Amino acid sequence: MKTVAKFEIKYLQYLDQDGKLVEKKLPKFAEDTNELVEMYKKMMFVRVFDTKAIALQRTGQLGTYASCLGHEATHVGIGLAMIEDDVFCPMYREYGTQFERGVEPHEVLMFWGGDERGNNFSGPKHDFPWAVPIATQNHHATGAAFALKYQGKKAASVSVIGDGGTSQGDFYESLNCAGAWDLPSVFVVANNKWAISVPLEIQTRCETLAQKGIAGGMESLQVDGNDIIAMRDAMETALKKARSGKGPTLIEALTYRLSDHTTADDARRYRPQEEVDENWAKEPLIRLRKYLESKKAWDDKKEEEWKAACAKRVDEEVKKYKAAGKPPVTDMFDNMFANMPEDLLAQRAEAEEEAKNHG
Amino acid sequence: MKTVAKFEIKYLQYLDQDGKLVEKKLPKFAEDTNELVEMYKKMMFVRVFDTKAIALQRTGQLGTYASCLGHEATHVGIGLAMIEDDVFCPMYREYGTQFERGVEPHEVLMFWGGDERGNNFSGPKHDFPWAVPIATQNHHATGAAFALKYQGKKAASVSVIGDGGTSQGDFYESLNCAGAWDLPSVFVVANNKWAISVPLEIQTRCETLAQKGIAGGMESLQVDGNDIIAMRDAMETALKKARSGKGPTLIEALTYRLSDHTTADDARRYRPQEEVDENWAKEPLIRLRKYLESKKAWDDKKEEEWKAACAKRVDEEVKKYKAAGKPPVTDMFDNMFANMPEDLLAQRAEAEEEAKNHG
Amino acid sequence: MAKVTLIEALNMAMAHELNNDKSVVVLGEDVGVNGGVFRATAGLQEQFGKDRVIDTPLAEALIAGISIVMASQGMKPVAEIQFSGFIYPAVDQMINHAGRLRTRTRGRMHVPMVLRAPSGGGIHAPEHHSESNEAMFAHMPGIRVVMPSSPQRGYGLLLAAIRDPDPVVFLEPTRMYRMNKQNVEDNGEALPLDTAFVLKEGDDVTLVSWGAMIHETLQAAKQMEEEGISCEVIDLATISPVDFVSVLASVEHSGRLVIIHVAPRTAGMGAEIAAEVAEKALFSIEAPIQRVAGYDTPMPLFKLEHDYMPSVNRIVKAIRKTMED
Amino acid sequence: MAKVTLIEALNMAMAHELNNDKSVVVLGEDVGVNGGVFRATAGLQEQFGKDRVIDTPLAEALIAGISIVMASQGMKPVAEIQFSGFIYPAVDQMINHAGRLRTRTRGRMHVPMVLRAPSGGGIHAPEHHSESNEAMFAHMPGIRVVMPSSPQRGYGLLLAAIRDPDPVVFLEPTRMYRMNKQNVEDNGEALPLDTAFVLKEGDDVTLVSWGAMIHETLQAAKQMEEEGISCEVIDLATISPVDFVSVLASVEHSGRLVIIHVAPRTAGMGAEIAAEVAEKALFSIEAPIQRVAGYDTPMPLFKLEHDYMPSVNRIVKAIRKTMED
Ligand SMILES: Cc1ncc(C[n+]2csc(CCOP(=O)(O)OP(=O)(O)O)c2C)c(N)n1
Ligand SMILES: Cc1ncc(C[n+]2csc(CCOP(=O)(O)OP(=O)(O)O)c2C)c(N)n1
Ligand SMILES: [Mg+2]
Ligand SMILES: [Mg+2]
Repeated sequence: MKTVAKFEIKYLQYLDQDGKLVEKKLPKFAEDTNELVEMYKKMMFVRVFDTKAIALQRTGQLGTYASCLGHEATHVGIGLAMIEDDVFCPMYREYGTQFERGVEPHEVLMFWGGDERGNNFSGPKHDFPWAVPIATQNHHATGAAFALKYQGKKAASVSVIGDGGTSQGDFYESLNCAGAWDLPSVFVVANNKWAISVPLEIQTRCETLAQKGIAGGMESLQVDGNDIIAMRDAMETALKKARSGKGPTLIEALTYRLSDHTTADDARRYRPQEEVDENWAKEPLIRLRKYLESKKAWDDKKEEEWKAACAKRVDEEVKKYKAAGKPPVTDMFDNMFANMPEDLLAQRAEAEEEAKNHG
Repeated sequence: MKTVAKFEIKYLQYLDQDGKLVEKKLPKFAEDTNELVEMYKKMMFVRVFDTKAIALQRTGQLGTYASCLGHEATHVGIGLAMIEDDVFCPMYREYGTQFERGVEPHEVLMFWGGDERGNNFSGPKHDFPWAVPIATQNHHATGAAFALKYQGKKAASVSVIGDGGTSQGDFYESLNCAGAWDLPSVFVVANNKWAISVPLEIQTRCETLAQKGIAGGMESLQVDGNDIIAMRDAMETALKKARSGKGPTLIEALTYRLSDHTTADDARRYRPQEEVDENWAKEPLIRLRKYLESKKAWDDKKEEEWKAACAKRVDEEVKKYKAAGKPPVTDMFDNMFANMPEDLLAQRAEAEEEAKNHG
Repeated sequence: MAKVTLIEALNMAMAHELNNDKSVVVLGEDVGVNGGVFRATAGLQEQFGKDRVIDTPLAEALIAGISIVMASQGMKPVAEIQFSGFIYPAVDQMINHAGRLRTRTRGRMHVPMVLRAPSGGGIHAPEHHSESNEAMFAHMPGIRVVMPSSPQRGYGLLLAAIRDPDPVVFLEPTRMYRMNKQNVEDNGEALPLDTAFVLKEGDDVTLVSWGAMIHETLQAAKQMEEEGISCEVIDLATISPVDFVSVLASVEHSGRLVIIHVAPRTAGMGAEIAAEVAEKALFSIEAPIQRVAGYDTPMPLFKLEHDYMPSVNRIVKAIRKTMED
Repeated sequence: MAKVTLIEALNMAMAHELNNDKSVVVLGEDVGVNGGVFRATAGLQEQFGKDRVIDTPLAEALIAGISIVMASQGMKPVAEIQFSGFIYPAVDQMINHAGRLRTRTRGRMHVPMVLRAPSGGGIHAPEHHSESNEAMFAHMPGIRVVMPSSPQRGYGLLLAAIRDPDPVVFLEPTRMYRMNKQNVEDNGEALPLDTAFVLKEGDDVTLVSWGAMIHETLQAAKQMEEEGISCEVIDLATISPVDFVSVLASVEHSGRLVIIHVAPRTAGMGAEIAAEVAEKALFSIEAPIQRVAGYDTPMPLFKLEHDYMPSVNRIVKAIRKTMED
């Protein structure tokens, strides 16, 4: 039998879990230690925010919240590689990316606090809000890439989906279309090994999730998603390629969900603590800190100072979140249509009266 | 960058378009020339049936009909490899497979003649009727494979989908699940190069459709779907593997739609005649006939005699089809539920009265 | 001014907007060279190019999903679903995103898209080609649902749908695509998306219908006239929102209402209209509101499809029934 | 006999049938070790093994599609959709295959499957977790739609749904999962799938509701009693087919009808009930039929969800309105 097609999946890592470099040649940005310090600080901020959000939920001050603990390198790495004109199509835990996009922490809290106004955020007006129906955001990334290409913008769309999400048909349909149309889009699969209680081996028989891109006819690679240098580098390369009209890329970011799925979940029910412990050794911050310390660019004092600064900023954001209060009941109606139909006007009046008398 | 996964797609062909063997070692069944004669005759029967069906539609005696012209080797090859207990999940043009399964030609005509009774066919009671919503049949094949495994049957499910159908998410979801659960199923992609007016290059950037199976984590190969020896051999191998619990396989059958998409379509609108002519040179019957003639196992006389026999059988089937007449109007209701609800009973009565007075 | 069929009028409307507005694109399965399986987009790709008249991969969820986003990014996609029974994979994107994006983002984003799809039976089509799913979309907040029943209304309503800043599901009665011709001037004049059409005035009973059933409804009205029963015939046209102002005015005048649609009776749009009228005009109703609808079964294959679809006779029977009381 | 919540009663019913019938399997996202995100399947995998309580890949179209076929091949799948807003990818398989396979094959195949899904709001859940889509499924021929509103009815109706030879969409009001406990005997006794439940008899007005709104409906009825207005409260329970025998009997007695549901008003099931009653019992109706329903907007995020859901006060207002006339 003759062979008619061959494929291979490559793996990118610069910084191993002990903070040692595994590649001699670093990407330009990583040769600048100050830049790496900035990147470390961004990840730290995300973690401080995340810890606070969980605390708010535990004390009844926030609704169900999806933690991003362990995903900081993947999310911040994506954000650092994107430009303003790019279109971001998140799932629901990519705060690290969104902060880079200009979304403010209190807006994230508003969303999880049950207030749509959080979706009208300070990030780019063309960025998508959180997409809870899994894999629907991949179609959005494909559509956005089409629009960017149609409008002649030198920009690309970026979507993030989880390992579980790769089982959805929408995920594949969008890859296939982006491939067929050679669209400027980067599809990130944040493989954190779990979909709520379902481990990767129940989702798929594939040895990598990167290989799913082969079915979309696009270049696909696997990246250490806990290595922010590798993540940012892979994203920058893929985005440059996309913006210059050379088509889409699939990037599987290998990371781990160190938290429960959401605050409504209790992972102890289904996940061995040993596995979690092992993955704490691989998490994104510690390895970069070790590297920076080896370069004398970071120490305990800086760590404490920066943590304090993050806490302060987060507290201010929490104040803003609380100050937002409850949206007016008419908010339910006022953005349904540009031209509100008669019967909806009547319903709006009823709701308003109800709220006045019994709200 | 280190490589973490490698894949390749192989191609299977025994008999080239000139009827020459390209592999020295033939599968067992193909060493028996009489068996090959039988296979040739089956393909011829399908073609005679198909020609007649189109004639019926053209003369207002049949509704829209989807021709299988050019697919005879793929369809008959699948049918020959299947056993009674296997479950067949067709799309809408696999008559060659269905005849092997015991479906009678007049039942095919009834379906395209606007009569559901054609779905209550003489084939295995567990075989699926035609699935018009594209790619839904792949879920059916996956579900059937699960049931077979659950019930401990040594059998497998087989589905067929077209090149266009591979763009549907359902196609991928079912592959991924069958892979993850290691189900006894063979997924055939009948790549006839066109999806109505849409050529393969608009559906996907992939150089093969077989590689879509890589995203499902399953063994995948490409077969000359106009070579019935290759097609039957590939199916027999994949089915043996499936029935013995070794998991699913994806088989891309390379063929060509020599007809219009359906009788409602006019391919001249979008397809160059040269392309069609080139593909007539590759069609499945002529190459096998040449081979058989080279073996002195077939000649013009046999050809004429068998064609006449086929025409006779088809005419009898057409009689049965016409004799079936119109189903009773109550047929609309009588198989909606095992226990018919009150209001449906009332509707049934109304329909019956309407038909009596104004039908 | 040309005499054209409904399908030609729809083609005219799309061509008009493709000309007017660079942000308009047409996409779907076989809409390009082939001009659509019903020929609605015939010639458009030739005229406007492959960038603006786009053959998509075979995936309805994709078609809806990318259209929503193209719309949110400043384009005006007019997407075609090839046949009525294949619109269901698009339901998720329509209800969870198309109808929600504006309110979810408090107006930051909106979705000026049109999802065109054939609707209804009566053309001897294969299975799944004759569905009527307007009620499913009418129950989705944030989405307009429109169904034309003549070349002129087809032209004006499709223009309006394309120009509307919000998502519109535009359902086209296949049986009417070529049923009859009308003079349609390509003047770019849109029709309102919240107004029903009184096709015939009358005093004794109000007949409300839409899509292809307008044909049987008008025939029934004519037959009744001959018996001296005067019917007012309303083409609802905008299924959501419903123009209850017109419907109620008519019923308050006639005192009787018969609703005719081909979709299954249970939880169909006929129920919404009957319920609203029964609430708002109970004391002007002189006889039970009748619904003449498809049975609660799938549209059968075509040997029985005419037994399934409401016949002139069933409509006449319903009208007589309302006149008895 | 144990006092149990609705969620526990549903778990009991599934365990009962898994015990009774080897062809029953439970499948869905996180139904295994995790026991379901709402704990409906807690402990079932431990008890019955991974072959019979199956975690699926994350794909709702797949879950529906494979369940249909498992059912057609002699099994009885009980599939779970994790949250109400994620059922839409399953719509295609449900309407095009689950509801059609028996009639399409003239009885050669049938589909004894249950598609369980949470329904409705009120639990401060994230976006898309609080949808009410019963009307969408009630409009699909060949599919039964059931919604329990108490532990006892949950147990009996789920048993019936699993045993029924046809597809059942079983919608579970999340707000009631743990609202209150009832004695439920695990006696394997199923309830009928075509009979509504009169929860409270009364003479002046009939209140028809289902799912979680039964809670507010009963409260409103109680408040009315204190004002001397006697309400009959009916839990519809089987949304499709509707038990119109019970509903009509009650309305003919009371002369007044208020329908309460949380799904959007337009083209909701309230319309079907009002329309049918207005047709069959027009002359026994003394006041316009009132529908108290969710507004025609998406269920908002939770800061406004209680403003969205029909309140006791809105129900009371509607009852008073019917009493005025
Ligand atoms: C279409 C759909 N089905 C089900 C859910 C419920 N759900 C929310 S998160 C989740 C698991 C997602 O896992 P994965 O894709 O790996 O992303 P992760 O949460 O691990 O980042 C599920 C099933 C959903 N949000 N959308
Ligand atoms: C879900 C769905 N969408 C659209 C259609 C309409 N349709 C029927 S056949 C066809 C093209 C199918 O092409 P392919 O999958 O290559 O199969 P082929 O007909 O070439 O054998 C389309 C779009 C359908 N039947 N189902
Ligand atoms: Mg995950
Ligand atoms: Mg094809």
